Amino acid sequence: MAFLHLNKVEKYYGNVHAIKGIDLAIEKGEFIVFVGPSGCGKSTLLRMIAGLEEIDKGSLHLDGKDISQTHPSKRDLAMVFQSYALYPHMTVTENMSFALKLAKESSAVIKQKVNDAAEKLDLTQYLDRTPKELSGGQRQRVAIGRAIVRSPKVFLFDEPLSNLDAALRGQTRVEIAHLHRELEATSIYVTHDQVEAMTLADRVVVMQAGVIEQVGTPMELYDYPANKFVAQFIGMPSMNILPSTLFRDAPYHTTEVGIRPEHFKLIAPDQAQLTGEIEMVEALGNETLTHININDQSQQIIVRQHQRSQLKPGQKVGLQWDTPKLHYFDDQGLVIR
Amino acid sequence: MAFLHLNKVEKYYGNVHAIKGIDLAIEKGEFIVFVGPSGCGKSTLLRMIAGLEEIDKGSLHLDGKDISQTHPSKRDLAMVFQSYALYPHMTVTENMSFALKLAKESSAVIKQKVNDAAEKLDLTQYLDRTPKELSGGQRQRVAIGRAIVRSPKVFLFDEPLSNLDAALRGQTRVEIAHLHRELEATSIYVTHDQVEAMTLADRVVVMQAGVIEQVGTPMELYDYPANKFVAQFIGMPSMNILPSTLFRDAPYHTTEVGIRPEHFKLIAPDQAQLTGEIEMVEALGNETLTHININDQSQQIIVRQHQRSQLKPGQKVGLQWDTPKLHYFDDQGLVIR
Amino acid sequence: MAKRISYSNILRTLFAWLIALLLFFPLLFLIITAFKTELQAIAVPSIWSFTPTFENFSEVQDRSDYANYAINSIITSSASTLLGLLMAVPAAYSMAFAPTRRTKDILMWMLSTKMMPAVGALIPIYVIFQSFGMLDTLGALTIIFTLMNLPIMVWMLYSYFKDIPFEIIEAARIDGAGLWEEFRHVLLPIGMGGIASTGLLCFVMAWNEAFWALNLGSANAGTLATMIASYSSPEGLFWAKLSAASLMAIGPIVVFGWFSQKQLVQGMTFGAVK
Amino acid sequence: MAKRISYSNILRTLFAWLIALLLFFPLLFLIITAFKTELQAIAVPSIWSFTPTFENFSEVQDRSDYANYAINSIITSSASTLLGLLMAVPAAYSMAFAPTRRTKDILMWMLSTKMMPAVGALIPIYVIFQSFGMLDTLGALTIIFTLMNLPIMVWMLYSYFKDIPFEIIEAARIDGAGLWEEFRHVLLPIGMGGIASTGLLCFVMAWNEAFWALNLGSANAGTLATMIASYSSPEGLFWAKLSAASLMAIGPIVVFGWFSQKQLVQGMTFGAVK
Repeated sequence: MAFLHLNKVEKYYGNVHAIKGIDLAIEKGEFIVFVGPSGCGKSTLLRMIAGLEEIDKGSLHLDGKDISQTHPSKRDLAMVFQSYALYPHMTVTENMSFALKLAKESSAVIKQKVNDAAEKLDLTQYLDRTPKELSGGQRQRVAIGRAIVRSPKVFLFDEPLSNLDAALRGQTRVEIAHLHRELEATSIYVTHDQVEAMTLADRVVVMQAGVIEQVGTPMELYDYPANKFVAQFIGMPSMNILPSTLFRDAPYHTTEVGIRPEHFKLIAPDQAQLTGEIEMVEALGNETLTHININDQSQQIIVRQHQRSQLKPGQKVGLQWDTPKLHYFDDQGLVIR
Repeated sequence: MAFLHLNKVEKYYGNVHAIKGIDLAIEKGEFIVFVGPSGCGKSTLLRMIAGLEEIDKGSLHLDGKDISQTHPSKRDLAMVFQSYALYPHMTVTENMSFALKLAKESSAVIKQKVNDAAEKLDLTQYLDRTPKELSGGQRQRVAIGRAIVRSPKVFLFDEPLSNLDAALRGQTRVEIAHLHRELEATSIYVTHDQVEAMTLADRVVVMQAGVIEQVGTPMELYDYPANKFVAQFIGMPSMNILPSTLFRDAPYHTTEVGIRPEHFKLIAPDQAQLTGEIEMVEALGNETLTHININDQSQQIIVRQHQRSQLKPGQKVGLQWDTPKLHYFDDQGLVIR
Repeated sequence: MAKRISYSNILRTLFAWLIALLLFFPLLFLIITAFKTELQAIAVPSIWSFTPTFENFSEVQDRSDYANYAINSIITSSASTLLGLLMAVPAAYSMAFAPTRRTKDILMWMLSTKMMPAVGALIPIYVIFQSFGMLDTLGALTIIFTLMNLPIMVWMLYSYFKDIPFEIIEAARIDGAGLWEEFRHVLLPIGMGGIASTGLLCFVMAWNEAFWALNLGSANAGTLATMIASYSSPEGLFWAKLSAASLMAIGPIVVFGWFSQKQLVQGMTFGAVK
Repeated sequence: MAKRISYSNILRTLFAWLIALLLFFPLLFLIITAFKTELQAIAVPSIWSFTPTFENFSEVQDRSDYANYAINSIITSSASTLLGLLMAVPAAYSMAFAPTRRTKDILMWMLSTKMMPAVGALIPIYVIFQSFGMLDTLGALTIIFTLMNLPIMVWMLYSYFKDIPFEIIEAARIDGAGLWEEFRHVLLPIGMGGIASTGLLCFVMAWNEAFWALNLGSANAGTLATMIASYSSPEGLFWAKLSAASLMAIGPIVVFGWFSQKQLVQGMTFGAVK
C-alpha cells in the first residue's frame, strides 16, 4: 500500500455528489498537485484528507493506518491555508511553536526547531511581531514555517499563493520548490493555476466535477492529454480545437482535432490547405500570439510564434501544422492514440 | 491641444502626495493603458479624469474645454468599474438605458441603441434579467454595454478584468480589443497586469509612486525601457539584472546590466565567461524557464528556452549572451544608450 | 454515521418544540387570563378549564376610551417614525458615503447616549416641555419618541447604506445623475429594504414605549402603553382586567409585527446575517 | 477650495459643540437640581444661582437604605451577566462555526422575542415565580435579567465569532488542538474583546432595568432602579429628592460606563463599523 492511499473516497453535500469516488496512491516524498477549475472538488478533497470534511464513503490510509475517521488533530498533517490562517493574537514565534507546545515538546526543542525554520524562511528578524505587522509575503512564509516545524507526515497546501501579487507568487513558488527538495516531505498542493501545477508537481492530478480526469507528470499531461478537458486545461493559451473534417488523415471515429498554438506555422494563404483572417496580434515581446478567424468556420484559433510579427488585423494568412503533434478526440472527448 | 490633455495634474491625500504632477496628451481614438504596481496612483489618476476624485492642482482639458472642476455627470465620459457596479435593482435593459434616460433621449432611440449594444455583446437573450441572474462574464459585458450605448467622448476602464478567471480574462481582452477597433473610441484602461497592457494598448503609460516612468508603444517599452523599473516591470519573467563588473565592454558609468531571460544561451560551463548552478527547471510545455544561481554572486537569474531541457537542479551550466541585446543602467537606474 | 445524525435530529426537534412552547407560554397565559373572571385569575394553582367571559374587555372599554388611546398610539408612532426617517436618512447617507475621520466616533457616541437610563433625562425634559406648554400633547410624545429612536435609526440605516457598494453611486454619477436622481433612482430603491425595516422597528418601539408616555402625557395624549399602566395600580392587582387591557394594547402591534416579521427582524440584524 | 473647507470646518465644530451641550444638558440639569431645595427645584424659570445643599442626599439615604439597593444591583447585574455568558458563549460558538440551515431562522426568532412588550409576559412570569416562592428574591431578578438579555447576548457574540475566520479554528485543529484547547488558546483570546463588550452591555442593561425589578422584587430584592421609583410617587413630585435619588442610582453605572465606554459601545456596534 502506498504512503497515502485514497480508496473510493466520496463526499455528498445534501443531494450534491461533490466527490465521486476518488482512488489515488501517493508515494512518500512525492509532490502532488491537485488542479482543476473552481468547483471541481480539489479543495474539498484536500480538506477530507486533512479531516476538516468528513469522508462519507471510502477510506483513507496514511502510513498503513486507516485515518478516515480520525480527528484532524490526531492525523499528523500540516496545512497551509489560502488565507494563511495565522493566530492573530500570537507572535510569529508563538504561531510556529503552537503545535509543538500542544504536543508537549520541551521548550529547548521548540526553540531550536522554531529558530531553524525561521532561518530557512528568512523570518529571524520578525519573530516577535504579530501577523498584523507583517506583509503578505511574510505571513505566507510564517504559515509555511508553522507547517515545517512540526515535521508532519504530509504537507497540505490549499491555494497558498492566490493572495499574493504576480511577482511574489513567482518568487514564493520557487521557495516552495526549494523547500520541498530540501525536506523531501510528501506534499499535496491544491491550485487552479496550471502554471503552478506544471512547475511544482512531480505528478499532477487534474480534476473536474468531482472526478479525476488524468494523473501524470506535467510533461505527460502536456504531450499526451487523455481527453479534451485536460488538453485544454493544461497549457496557456489553450489548445486549439478544430473539427476533424479539416484533417484528411485523421483516424476513424475522430470528431475533433487539437493543436497547440506553437504547433501551427503561418504561411502564404495560396499555399495552404487552411486559411483565415487575422483578428488580433498580441505582441508580448518574446513571443507573438496571433488570433485568427478560420474562414467559413466561425471559429477562432491562436498561433504562437517565438518571434516578432509584422502581420496586421484583417490580413489573410495560411496555416500549416506538424501532423505528428496533432491530438485526435472522439465524440466523448477521449483521445484516440 | 490634444483631445484629452492633462497638465501638471496633482493630488494630495492629507500629507500624502499621491499624484505628483502628471503631463499627458491623449489623441482622439487612442487606446491608452495606465499600468503600474498597486499604489502607484494609476486608479487615482483615472478617477480624477472621471471626476470621482478632485484635481488638487493642474488642469484637465477634454476636446478643448477645461473640465477640471466639472461634476462627473457633466463630463460625458463612461466608465467600466472593477466591480462592474451594475444597478442591482434594474434589468440589463434598464442598466444600459439609465444614462440615456437621464439624458432625456426618446424611448425609440434608447431601444435602438440598447438593442444594438446588446447584439454586439451577445446579451440579447439576457435583456430582462437582473445582474444577480448573470454570470461574472455576462455582468462584465453589461458593464461594457452600459458604457457603449452612450457613445461618450472617452471610455474609462478601471481594472475591468481582475474579477474574472484566467480563461475568461483572455477572452474578454480579445473582445475589448475588437470593440475598440470597431468603435474607434478614445479609451483609457487601468491595469496592474503588464500582459493586458502590452496586448491592448496603442500606448502604455507606466507609472510608479505617482509619477510617469515612461510612455510608449508596447514594443518600445519592451525593447528600449527608459529605466530599470520599466525594464523589470514589462516582461514576464522579469529582466535579469547583474552587476556591471561581469561585463567587460559596458559603457562608462554603467553600474548594472539587464538581460531578458530569452537573451541568454546555456552552454558548457568550461566554455563560458559566466557559470552557475541550476536551482530549478520550470517546464511549461512550450518553453522552459531555468533558474540559475550565479557562482559567487548569491544572485539568481532566469533563462528562457523555447524547447525542452534535460537539465536537472544541481547541474553546472555556462551562460552566453547576445551583446547587442544588453541594457545598461547607471547608478540612478536610468538607461545608458 | 446515518444513525447518529437522525438521533441528534430527534433530540433537536424535541428541544426546539420545548423552547418554542416555553416562549409562547407567557402570551398564551395572558390570552387565557384575559377571558377569566378576577377570581379565576388569581386562583393558585391556575385554572385551565372555565367558561370564557368577555366581561373584562367590555369593562376596559367602559373605563378607558380604547379608541382614543389607540389613535394616540397610531399618530405618535407614525409621526415619530416619519420624522425620524426624514432626519436619519440624510445623516446616514452622508456618514456612509462621505465619511470623515470623526464619523466612527460620532456613531459610537450616538449609541452611547442610549446607555444612560431614561430617568436621568426625565426632569429636564419635563421642564422643557412644561415651559413650552407642551406637556400631555401628542406633539411632545412625537418629539420625544423621535429623539429616543434617532440614534438607532441612524445606526441601522448607516449599516444598510454602508453595504451598498459606493461604486454603484459613482456609476450613477458618471451616467449623468445629479444628487436628486442619484437618491431617487439608485439609493432609494436599493436601500428600500433597510429603510422599511428601520421604520418598522421604530414604529414598534414607539408603540411599546411606556416610560415617556406615562410621564409626559397620560391624560390627553396617553398611548395604549399608558392604558395598561392604569390597571396596575398600587391599590391591588386586577389580573384579569390587566390581562385584557394588555391584550388590547399589544394586540395591534403583535398582529402588525406578525405580518411584517421578516422585514422587521431583518432590520434588527444590522446586516450581520447575510 | 481651501477657504470653503475651513469655513465648513468652523460650522461643523460649532454644530458639534451645540449638539454636545444639548445632549449633556439633561444630565447637567439633573445634577444641579439634586443640590437644590425642593422650592428652588420647582421654580419657573429655573434658578441657576443658589447655595448648594446636600440635604436631598442625606434624606434619600435616611429614607432608603442606599447600600442595600446598591448591593442588590451589583449582585443581580453581575450574576445575570455571568450566567448569561455561560449560556450564550457556547450557543454563539456553535451557531457561528457549525451553522445549520435553521441557524439564521433561530437567530431571527430569538431577536423577535424582544419585540413583544414586556408587560405581555408580566402576569405569567409573576405567577411562575410566585408558585416557586421566589417573588422578591435576588434569584428571581437574576433569572429574569439573564433571560431578558440572553437573545441580545447570543446575537452579539454570534456577530463577533462570525467575524473570526473559521480557517483559524481549523488551523488550530490541524495543529493538534482538541475542543478545549481550541476554545482556551484560540477562540477565547481572539474573541475576548467581543465577550467583554457583551458582558459590559448586559451588566449595564441589567443595572438600568426597572420594569421587572419593580414588579418582581421591590421590597427585599429592590435594585437602585426601584429606589428611584419610590420617589416619583403619585402624591406629588419631589424633584430635588428624585434628582438626588436618580443621581445616586445612575452614578455608579455612569462612572463605570465612562471608563469602559470604548469597550461597551464597540460591543453595540455588532461589528458593523470596522
